[in-house]
Amino acid sequence: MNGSLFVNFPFIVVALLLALGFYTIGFKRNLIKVIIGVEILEGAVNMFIVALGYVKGGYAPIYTQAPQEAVGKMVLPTPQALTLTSIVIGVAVTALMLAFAVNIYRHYGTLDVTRVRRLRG
Amino acid sequence: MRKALGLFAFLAFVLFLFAATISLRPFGEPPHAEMDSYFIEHAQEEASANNVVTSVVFDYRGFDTLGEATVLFTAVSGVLMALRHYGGKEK
Amino acid sequence: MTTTIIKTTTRLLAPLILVFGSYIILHGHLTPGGGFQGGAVFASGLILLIVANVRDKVQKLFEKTPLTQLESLGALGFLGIGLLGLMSYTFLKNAIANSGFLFGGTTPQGINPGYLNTGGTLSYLNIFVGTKVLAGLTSIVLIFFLILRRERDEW
Amino acid sequence: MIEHLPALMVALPLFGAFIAPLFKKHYKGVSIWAIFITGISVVLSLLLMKEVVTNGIIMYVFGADKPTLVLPSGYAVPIRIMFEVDAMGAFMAISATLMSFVGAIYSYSHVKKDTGLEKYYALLMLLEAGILGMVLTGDLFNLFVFLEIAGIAGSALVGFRNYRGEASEAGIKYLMVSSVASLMVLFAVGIFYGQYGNLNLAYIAKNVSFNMVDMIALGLLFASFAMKCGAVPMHYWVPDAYTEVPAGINPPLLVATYASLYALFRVSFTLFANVVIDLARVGWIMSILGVLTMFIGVTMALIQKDVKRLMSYHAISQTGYMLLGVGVGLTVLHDPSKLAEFGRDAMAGGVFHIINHIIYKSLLLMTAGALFYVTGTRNLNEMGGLARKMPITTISFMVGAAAISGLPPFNGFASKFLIYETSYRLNPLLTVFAMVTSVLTLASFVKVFASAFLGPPLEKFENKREVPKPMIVAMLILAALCILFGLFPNVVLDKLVYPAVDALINFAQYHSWGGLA
Repeated sequence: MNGSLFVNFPFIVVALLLALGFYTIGFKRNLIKVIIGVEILEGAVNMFIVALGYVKGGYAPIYTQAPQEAVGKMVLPTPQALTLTSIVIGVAVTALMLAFAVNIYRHYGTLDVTRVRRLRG
Repeated sequence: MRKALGLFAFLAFVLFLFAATISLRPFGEPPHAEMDSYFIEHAQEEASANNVVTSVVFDYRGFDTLGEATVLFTAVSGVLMALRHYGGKEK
Repeated sequence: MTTTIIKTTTRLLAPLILVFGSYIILHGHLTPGGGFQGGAVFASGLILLIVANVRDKVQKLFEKTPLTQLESLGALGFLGIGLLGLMSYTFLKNAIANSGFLFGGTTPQGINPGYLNTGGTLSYLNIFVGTKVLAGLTSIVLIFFLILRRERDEW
Repeated sequence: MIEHLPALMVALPLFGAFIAPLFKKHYKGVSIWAIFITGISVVLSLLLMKEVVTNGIIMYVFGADKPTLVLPSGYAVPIRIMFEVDAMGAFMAISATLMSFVGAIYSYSHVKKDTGLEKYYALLMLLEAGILGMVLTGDLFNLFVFLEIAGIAGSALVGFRNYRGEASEAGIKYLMVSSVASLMVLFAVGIFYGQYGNLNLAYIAKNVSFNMVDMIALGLLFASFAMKCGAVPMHYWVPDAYTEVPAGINPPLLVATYASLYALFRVSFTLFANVVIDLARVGWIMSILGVLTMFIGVTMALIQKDVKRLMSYHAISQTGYMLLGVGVGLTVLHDPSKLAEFGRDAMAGGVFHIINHIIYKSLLLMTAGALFYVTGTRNLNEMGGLARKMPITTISFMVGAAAISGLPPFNGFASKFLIYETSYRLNPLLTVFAMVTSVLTLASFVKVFASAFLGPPLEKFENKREVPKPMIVAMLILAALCILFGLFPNVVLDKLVYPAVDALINFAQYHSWGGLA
């Protein structure tokens, strides 16, 4: 317990978003909504990582025409790079999931996950 | 029964995550920034770029970016394959 | 989705978006953005062209566009730049920085106005990744568009 | 050039995959291209193993001046992404390249009549590249990226038969599981980054303090990798994915599953091995998970009618043996006398079982694919009397079935025997469960053999013939490996398995980047 609730507000938001994402994946019946749930999870994790890079009163880590006081007070660049990677991966996953959803609708005529169940047992 | 089980797992997970976030280090005060300060100090000289984030993305962690480009390539191949035309096959 | 208002707006807006995307790709090592972001912006311009037109016209517009080849070209270019470093260093070494080659200029230390002729392999990688991303995203949207429009006629 | 081997291992399949879509409709050309590329990577992986065994851990730092420049001058923290190849990673790399090669040969005829093959082979090579990246990397975020590559490529291939609704259903299920698991891995990576400001596996392992947050990260990593390697209770995606994927992709997909198992071992041994107290508990959890996995898998398999689905449930059950073997080793990792007594052998059994299982389960799934290719059905009740029509498939099936049931002199016996012997020393009850599972496995395969191959020849299969040559070649390669590994287990154990086990045990070596820092 080395940080109080209000200081850690961004992390609390991350936890809420994660919970929301898991709820959506677990309890929604429409396949598109389930995919949106995965996206929410994606956003939560991205936000968590980018929040880790923040330094109090920091500036963007870019030297082009930066204000003079920015030198030595830049936020950490690695989390931003990681988030960029993770966002692109998220786009890729979503595109493939939607393609599968289109195929499922073509074959089953429904997107209700409780009725998309030919594989069981 | 299934719903109850799911709800239980869900609640456990939420508690788990709250613990993770509350006992994490305070926001805005990274305790160890050796790697990042190296990037900020050396990006202009080693990678010859004003934008430190780009230098991290393409130089220091360039291999991740190759992987990332590959992921996009994979997804495009996958989407094109999943939505290819299937004439004459059983539905 | 193909009213006159949308068509006219697209005609005015799409070239601007494409130019802006190219700017972000080329200045990736100086200003916020880079290959991925610029490629996404560029692709959104092309996607605007796709969704604002009827199916036949889109098919004619993109029939000759070598999207697959562009995508492979971008990916292979990235790999090639990586292999360039193998000559005397390691895979993906920034071998062009400070070498005097194209994009091989020296960056002054500290705050500066930003010079385009710097960045070494970074600038090349930005361009290749930009090519790859614009081709990839456009072909994803294109295939969804074509499939769904076709099936709507069939249903 | 030899010092660039780790980078080339990943660059070669990527190169092959990026070229593949340019073949367009020349399906024959692209299949030969894929066989060519995967064949070269088999050679590269064998070279890599040789290098690792002679010179110890190989480091490869991407973008540095020299491949071995782990730390920049005057700095105590690693900056760049690096590959850290120890014998365990090289061992997994050999399985990945070998199985991709066999899969590419098999696919040459198996998917000949389908369309979209340039994408199919591109994805096959991407899957291979993803697995290779996962098992060679020494960077946590890099691990996540390659996990996603393998997951996306695998799920796209599961949905390859897009004229079947079931394929898309299995594909989205697999993609959902793998993306959620990868996101949780990423969350754990973020936790480590927030704590230690670095992403290097060895650096974090050296500095990990095991406070509450680290414990949560360990839990997340453990759960997500267990989910991705198909351990009970997150096993439900395995049968669907394995059943719907074309049989030529089954071998690399199996290796992709076990690459997650490798990551699980990596996390338990390398990342958290410094912690003395809780490691035994992790080992016990792993062993019990293993026993549950094997038992539930085999009971589900007994009631299946679909031949590929039956074999997929056996794949779950066999994963349990690996978890059991390595889990037993993990419980005694910090007790040198017990480790020498049975811990090392238990882990050798578990690790040996990985490659054995990959070989014989690929063989079995390929024979199932051959049955499907010839008869057009996977339902056991509709088959019968095929032994005379398909002699080579029948022999391959018999070899695979004997191996999976642990009958001597096939390879399954060698590794299972090691596991029985050593788990008995920890707790006899574990051994009893493992043996009962083995007997049930045998019963289940006798049933398959009787209903598919024996019996009177059916009229509807009158004109059926043996499968084409490339499929036969692929099956015979694996059958020969089954027999060879069973006849000379000591050679394989000494050359491949014990180096890999020792690499896991000597985690201090890994922590110091092979003695470079």
